[in-house]
Amino acid sequence: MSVSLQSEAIDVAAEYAQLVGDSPGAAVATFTGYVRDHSDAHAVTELELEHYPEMARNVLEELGQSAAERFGLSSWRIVHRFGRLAVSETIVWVGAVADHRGEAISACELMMDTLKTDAPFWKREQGPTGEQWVASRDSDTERRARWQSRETQ
Amino acid sequence: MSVSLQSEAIDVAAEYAQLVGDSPGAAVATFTGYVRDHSDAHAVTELELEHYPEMARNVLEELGQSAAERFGLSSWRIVHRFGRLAVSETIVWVGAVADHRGEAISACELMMDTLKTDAPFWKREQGPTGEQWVASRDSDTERRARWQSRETQ
Amino acid sequence: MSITIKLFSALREALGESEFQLDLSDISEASAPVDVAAIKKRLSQRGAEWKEALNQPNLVHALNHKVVFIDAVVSEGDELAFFPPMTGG
Amino acid sequence: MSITIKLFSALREALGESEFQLDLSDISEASAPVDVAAIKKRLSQRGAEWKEALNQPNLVHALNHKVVFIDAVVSEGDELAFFPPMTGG
Repeated sequence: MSVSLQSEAIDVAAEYAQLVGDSPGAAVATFTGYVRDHSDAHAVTELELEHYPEMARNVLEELGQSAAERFGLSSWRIVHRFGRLAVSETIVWVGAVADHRGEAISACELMMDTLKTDAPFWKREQGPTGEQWVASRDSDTERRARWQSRETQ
Repeated sequence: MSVSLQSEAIDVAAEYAQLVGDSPGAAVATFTGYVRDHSDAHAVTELELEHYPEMARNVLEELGQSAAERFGLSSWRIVHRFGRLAVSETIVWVGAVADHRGEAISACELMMDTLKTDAPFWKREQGPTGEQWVASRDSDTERRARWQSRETQ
Repeated sequence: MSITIKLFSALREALGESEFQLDLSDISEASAPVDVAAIKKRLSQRGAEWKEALNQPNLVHALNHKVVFIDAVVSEGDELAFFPPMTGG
Repeated sequence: MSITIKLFSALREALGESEFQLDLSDISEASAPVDVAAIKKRLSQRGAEWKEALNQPNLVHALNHKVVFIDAVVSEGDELAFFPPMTGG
């Protein structure tokens, strides 16, 4: 039931253990995002994540709580990094615990889809040809919109 | 890209580390199922999982490969236990690595939905009022059917 | 002709057997190919419990580790399994 | 009346400022409430780069850490941020 904004790498095993705790629900879903070595057509050697700290914390806490209510989660966690990240490093981790698999998996998907478009983080890619801000994707906006129209499954 | 059928508890952290390896894709989704302390209205104190070993291995390998093709996975893993399981123990773990989050998450969901209805395992619950075989659920059959009609997202 | 029969879960329990060889020399000499339906019919002759257990509506049959329809043709040395719907995961 | 303005990402970079106080005593004395649109207009008077940066089609504005529409009313001590669409996760 918590959010972490951090510059350090995400310890996925420790996050998982803490999420599940002593008495797990029946269903635990997680998602981890990593820095890719490419973006569309060009190579990426490093990523810088700028963020708006106070707002990011608020947005992530609200979206975690919203997913928890919608899918009846007994536990959830969102970890997002900021600062300079090398290729193959973790960027984001979300986890959800529920009574049934559908809820746990959908909650992770909802948290990720909402986070992508609503949480104030901005990626700046560095590559052999220079630096550039990452443009937002229409596909992310479309995935986000699904949650407003779709019935809970 | 592999299946494990085992009587021992699932080491989720070790499975995750092995799935991701040295060069992760951008998106890693996992699902873990645990033994619940209840089933519908009655209490459960222990679970016994019977299975058909040769067929179970075949079915799980085929469904992993099928998810890998459908969602372009760079790596996947399915671990399923058999034998006697105490409450709160792990039953099943699936993991998928893809280039994008939608594919990784959907692959986990597909693997779990298909596994529930197609893999030859049978749960027998033990509780204060005796033992009984778990009945299959219409909701599982319905979730399974979605994948035949739904477009890849 | 002989095949291996396997039974699982509630079916294994109800019938008290998990695996046995079934000799089908007599029916395989007929002109029609031997299918799963013919084997169900043969096993149903073993008694009322067998008839009841093998004719429950949700019975699943797997031939050589793949779920098949009732008209699947069975050959020498095949492994045919009967069981209730799966409940793993 | 004074508020805090914050700029992020490409906007911060293009305008060379990340945070500053903006005095709105003159416009807040008028009868109409001061909204985000009025502040965009005021900041656009700082020069061509400001006008261009603040009028890009996808600009997002957040008032006290929540995304708001352009007609949101701004009060003394508020924090108003401008930035491009988010690209985290």
